[in-house]
Amino acid sequence: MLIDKFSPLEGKMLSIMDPEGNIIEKDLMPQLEDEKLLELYKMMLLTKVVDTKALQYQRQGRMLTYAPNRGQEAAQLGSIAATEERDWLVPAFRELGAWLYKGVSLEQIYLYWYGNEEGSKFPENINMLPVAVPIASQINHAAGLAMASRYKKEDAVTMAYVGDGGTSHGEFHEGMNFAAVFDAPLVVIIQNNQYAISVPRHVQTRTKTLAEKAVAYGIPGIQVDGNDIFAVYVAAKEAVERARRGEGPTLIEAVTYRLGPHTTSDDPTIYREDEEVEEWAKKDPILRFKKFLINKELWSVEQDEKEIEAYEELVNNTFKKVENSKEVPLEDIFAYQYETMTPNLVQQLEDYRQYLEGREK
Amino acid sequence: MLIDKFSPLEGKMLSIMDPEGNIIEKDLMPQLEDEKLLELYKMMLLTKVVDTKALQYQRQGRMLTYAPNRGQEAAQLGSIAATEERDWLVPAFRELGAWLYKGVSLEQIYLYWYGNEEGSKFPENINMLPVAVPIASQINHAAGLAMASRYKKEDAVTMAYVGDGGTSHGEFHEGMNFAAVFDAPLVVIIQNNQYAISVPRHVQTRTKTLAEKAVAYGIPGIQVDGNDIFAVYVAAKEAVERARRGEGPTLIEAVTYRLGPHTTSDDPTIYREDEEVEEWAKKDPILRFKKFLINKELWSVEQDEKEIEAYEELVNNTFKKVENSKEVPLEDIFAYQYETMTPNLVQQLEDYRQYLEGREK
Amino acid sequence: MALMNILNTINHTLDQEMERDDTIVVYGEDVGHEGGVFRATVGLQKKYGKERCFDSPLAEAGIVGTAIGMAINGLKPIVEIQFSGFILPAVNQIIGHAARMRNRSRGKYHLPMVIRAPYGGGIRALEHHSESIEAMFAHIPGLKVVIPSTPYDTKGLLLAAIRDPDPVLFLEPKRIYRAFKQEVPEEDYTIPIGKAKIVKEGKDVTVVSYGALMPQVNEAVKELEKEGISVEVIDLRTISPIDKDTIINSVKKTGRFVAVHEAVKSFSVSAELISIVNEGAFLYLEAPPTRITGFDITVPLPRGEHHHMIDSARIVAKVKEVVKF
Amino acid sequence: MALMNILNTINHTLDQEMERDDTIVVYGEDVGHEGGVFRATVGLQKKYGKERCFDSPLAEAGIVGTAIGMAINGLKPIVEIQFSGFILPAVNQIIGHAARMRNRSRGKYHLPMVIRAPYGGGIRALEHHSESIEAMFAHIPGLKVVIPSTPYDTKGLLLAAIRDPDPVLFLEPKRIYRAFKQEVPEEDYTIPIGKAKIVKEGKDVTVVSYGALMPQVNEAVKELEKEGISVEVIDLRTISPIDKDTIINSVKKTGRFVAVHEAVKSFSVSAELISIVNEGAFLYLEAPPTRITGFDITVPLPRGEHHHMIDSARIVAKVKEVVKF
Ligand SMILES: Cc1ncc(C[n+]2csc(CCOP(=O)(O)OP(=O)(O)O)c2C)c(N)n1
Ligand SMILES: Cc1ncc(C[n+]2csc(CCOP(=O)(O)OP(=O)(O)O)c2C)c(N)n1
Ligand SMILES: [Mg+2]
Ligand SMILES: [Mg+2]
Repeated sequence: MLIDKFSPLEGKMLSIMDPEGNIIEKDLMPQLEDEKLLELYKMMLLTKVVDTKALQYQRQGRMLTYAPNRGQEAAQLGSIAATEERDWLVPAFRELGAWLYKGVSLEQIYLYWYGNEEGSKFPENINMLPVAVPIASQINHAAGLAMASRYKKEDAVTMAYVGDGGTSHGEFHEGMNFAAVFDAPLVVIIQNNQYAISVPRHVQTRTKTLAEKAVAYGIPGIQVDGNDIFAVYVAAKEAVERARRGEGPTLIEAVTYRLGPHTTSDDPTIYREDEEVEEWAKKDPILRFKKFLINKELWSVEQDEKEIEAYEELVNNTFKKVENSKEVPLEDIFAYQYETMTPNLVQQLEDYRQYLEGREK
Repeated sequence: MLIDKFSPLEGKMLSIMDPEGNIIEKDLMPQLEDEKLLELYKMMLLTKVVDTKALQYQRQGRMLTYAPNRGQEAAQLGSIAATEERDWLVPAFRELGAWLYKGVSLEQIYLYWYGNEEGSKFPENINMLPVAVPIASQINHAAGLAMASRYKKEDAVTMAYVGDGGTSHGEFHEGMNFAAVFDAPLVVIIQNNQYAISVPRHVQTRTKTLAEKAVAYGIPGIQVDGNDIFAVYVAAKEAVERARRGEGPTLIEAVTYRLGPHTTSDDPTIYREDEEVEEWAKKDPILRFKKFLINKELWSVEQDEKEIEAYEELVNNTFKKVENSKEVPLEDIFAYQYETMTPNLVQQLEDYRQYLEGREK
Repeated sequence: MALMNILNTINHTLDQEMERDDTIVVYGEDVGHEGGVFRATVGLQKKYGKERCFDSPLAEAGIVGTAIGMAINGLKPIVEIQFSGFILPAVNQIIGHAARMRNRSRGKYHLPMVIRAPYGGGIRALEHHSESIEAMFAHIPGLKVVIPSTPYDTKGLLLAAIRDPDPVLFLEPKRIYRAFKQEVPEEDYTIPIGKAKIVKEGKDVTVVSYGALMPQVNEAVKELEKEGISVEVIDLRTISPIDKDTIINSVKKTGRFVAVHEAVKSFSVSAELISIVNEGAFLYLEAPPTRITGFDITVPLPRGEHHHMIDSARIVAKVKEVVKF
Repeated sequence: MALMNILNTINHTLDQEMERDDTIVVYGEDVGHEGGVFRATVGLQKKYGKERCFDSPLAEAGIVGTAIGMAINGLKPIVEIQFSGFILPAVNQIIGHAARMRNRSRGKYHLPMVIRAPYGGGIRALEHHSESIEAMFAHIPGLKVVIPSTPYDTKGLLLAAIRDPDPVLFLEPKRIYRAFKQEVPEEDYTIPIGKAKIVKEGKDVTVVSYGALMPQVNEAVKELEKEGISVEVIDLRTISPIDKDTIINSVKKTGRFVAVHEAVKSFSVSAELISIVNEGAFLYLEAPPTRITGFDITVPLPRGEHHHMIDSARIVAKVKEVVKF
């Protein structure tokens, strides 16, 4: 097992591809078909375009609060690519890449950030939970989903995401422990992007790595270069297979960096230096993957430009649709509190409708 | 440091005295004066008498719910003996031995279990929190106490207790992490008595030890034979000194056993075998210490009997006082909600008094 | 039919429904091997195996949070919180998630789950073992809060709760767990959530209560009737969604209203009841709608708790006052 | 005197009081270096050092729980919960401990601590950023719940909260953090906790509200006065302990009562207000005491939230209805 070779307690981190796109651990390089490589790369590109555009729209006053994920594309796509369609995805709130991979439509994603609950009503066949805003609370849901898969003797695995900040929360602890005790088929990806809003990683906890927190649950934990899609993929794949075999959960820390602000309401210049951002920009997960593909002659600068252009058009068109979408109808804010509206709700809706009618006159 | 020699990750546990009272790790034996040894031993005896009697009273219908601690005397006294008067004691709810050592009067202790809040109004000079019934929540209080000591540049250390069950709780995680991040002078003693009510230790968590959970906070963790007062003392002493030097918290797992029921409402025969209890009875921490003292000719069987008799009388007399104590006055259930009673409370009390007067007529 | 107390009935009902529906799993602290500290789940692990009835680690957010995940993934978890005082660490999951998952996902996910918790005082217990915090949860949209007061109702309401597609907080009146027995039918029946029960019709005054205080209310009413006061007694049974119609109709008839509960007075269930009465029957009121409740204090430890508990004499006195107004 | 908005005032008040009293420490998520996501604590770390104003790990029970320990050990912690929606993980500490430590220890320990949290909707935010859950905490004995609505009151109430020997939950109306400025005196003054303010005297109807809705209420009242309706406006300022006398005296004068709040309707602060009016002024009532509140729903995301928010027109309409009754 990888974890035997890359113990976080010994200060080891798994990386396979360097920032220049060179493969430095040939033995560990996953056997992915060219098609798959291109699919993943394109999805990273799309993620980047969707993300960059969302920020632009927001700056133009056309979008509400949005949580960018620029810089974390490999951590997300490398991990989710290790799962199958039947597996469950439990996001925190910044997993754009994983959502797209899972098949959520761009329109829904934008609709969500545009402030409409319909954005979280995923199609029946997509096994994915909506965004969990209360940090780390989703880890308990993920443990429960995985426990249920085990109970039903289904071989679906649950893959859940949490941030570096989230690991300090009691809900992280309880969910990890439940999953471990019940051998739940769960893989938890910590996207260690170095900050929880403005709070740097070292204020969050005194440990050297976040992966070593796995020790507290008696499960494997591994730290990987989160900007290296191959490292992330290989660790995730091994963890998914372990889980599918019924051997319980794994904790993976993907070391990465949020190149943008925490959300559109955040000003990161308050709490980090430009040099730091520049250093991390050099480790850009997309650039690195592109270099690799170009080296391998699977891709070219021209293709890249064309692809980006196409995505930009797609994204612009989709956002326009979202922008022109209707507001949430009055009925809908009442309709989903329970399966059937309570008499109370029926009356409140009716009274309010009457009031509105009276007002119109 | 002890922790370097006895790493829980390597499956090592610190013990100094075997069940026969022989010193098996001579180098580690603490240099305690005879007087101190006898003080500790006598306090263990007293603890045992107080405990056994409380159970008897309860069986006689004279006492309310009580949480016995028979079997855990060394874990409690060995650890608290490593602290000074200025240090803070943060109990869970089963730390009778530590409370007595800290100077809480027997009368107050019985009063508490007799259902009277006055039992938790410790004298001004006793730095000890009341029982925290919500499991593990006290670890956050302990972290805060210790952070405040550090802020005030006082060298007081906080010693807090939690059970094996408590380590699964989110509040344990958050408190440990806060203490570690802020280098708080805190020592946390896990009394691993093998059960959380009926739930055995291995259902609680998948780790081999509880001490290794320290890894998740980047602090030292050590497992000690909790029925060996010397092992507990030595580990606690080192931890207290570390904390006092400003080097942050330590986690100590004292492996012990609750020989009695969880509380007086509990029937342990439902969930554990007699043989198991008998095995552990052989490791009795008091017996072991007694053998050691007798070997050392510091104590004798006769003295033991006499001492117990004296304690029994003391305990009986004290309990009678508690039994004859008045019920909580009506005013008192209103008086301590806030510094000053709110108008609402004043009115509620007044209305009720009037009602009672009317009823008497 | 068998004579059962409330506790037996819970056990019987869980058993019957687990047999019928193998998507049900039952868990919580001490729930499995021991069968719960009150023995509500006794025998279930033996009968249905460790997969379906099991002990969990000591972590309430974990218990409720995993139940949410299970409910999404096709199961019907019934979890126990050992005492309602220990529900507090799970509030982020209950209020922050369980109550919201349907709305958040616009109906894609809903949570057929039940959180059982014994509530209330009067059992001479340690701190945090005697709380009545139903109002906190009744205030939250997306939750249902049910409190039975008899064995018969317990079965019907618990079955309804388990089969409800939305999360139900099922608060059990532990003080009367074993207080009395009733014939409980063997067969399957549900009592609709959201419907109060008129325990006894009357015309002078409406008294509304629920849960562990119903015996005191009934006793008081006997006394009052002896003195010629005709009391309409309503057992709420469901705190949320609350059954306004039954209450309003009753007050329209009697013109007088008394709410009785053990929970502290301010910002409580009785406040909502009084508001409902005002909103629906103001012109019928012949006296101020009023309430008998716990004081606005932390439930005292046993040596002071009796001051705080409500007995039938207090109810009698207050109702007389209201009738004489 | 300086012109300040509510947010500036909080910062100014914390600063002034930290200067005066070095037992005060201020912390929470992003509170230190950044000065809080709303910048309420900006500059404090620079001025008072990392020891007194600092970032904490992301853990609300940890934040409140350590504050309890600090308060026992001689400090006066002022902690920030980033949004009131994230107070839920700390409820075990707030309700289970902070509210009880004085009573539990019969006065040996008391907790001079403040929990600040921005509350309420209308800022077009993500889920869990718009809640009004003051009723939950007002129901709990041992806690005080304060909500200011103006810069002037913010300073006086915050100073009172910090100096209060018991724990105070200080809910900040974030929607109007920067809505308007007021002259705020430089010098030290407190406004007593537990006293409502009569914002404007009137004789036809009493309108009680608090926090972020006060501007809407005031706007509505201007409209109503134009139409010849004389409104007595009360700003509660403290939700608990609630100022019954001011409310009752007002209703005795006006005979009519309307409560206005953003929080959901059922089991809310308005329910308690209506009960207080019934208990204290029943015979003076000329119309049913009533309320304008949020619907009994989870606060919608921005594209539906406007349906849920209360504007002055709704207040005008309801008050007219009550006056005409
Ligand atoms: C329980 C809770 N507390 C506070 C917040 C406010 N908040 C939103 S994101 C965030 C930081 C999260 O940091 P991290 O877990 O590292 O994830 P990242 O944002 O870096 O992806 C905070 C404090 C929240 N959403 N939930
Ligand atoms: C938060 C919380 N949940 C549940 C309980 C009920 N309860 C009381 S003691 C106990 C078991 C505690 O086990 P452990 O931590 O091992 O301590 P021990 O009783 O063995 O000393 C439980 C579940 C509680 N007091 N607090
Ligand atoms: Mg982060
Ligand atoms: Mg234990």
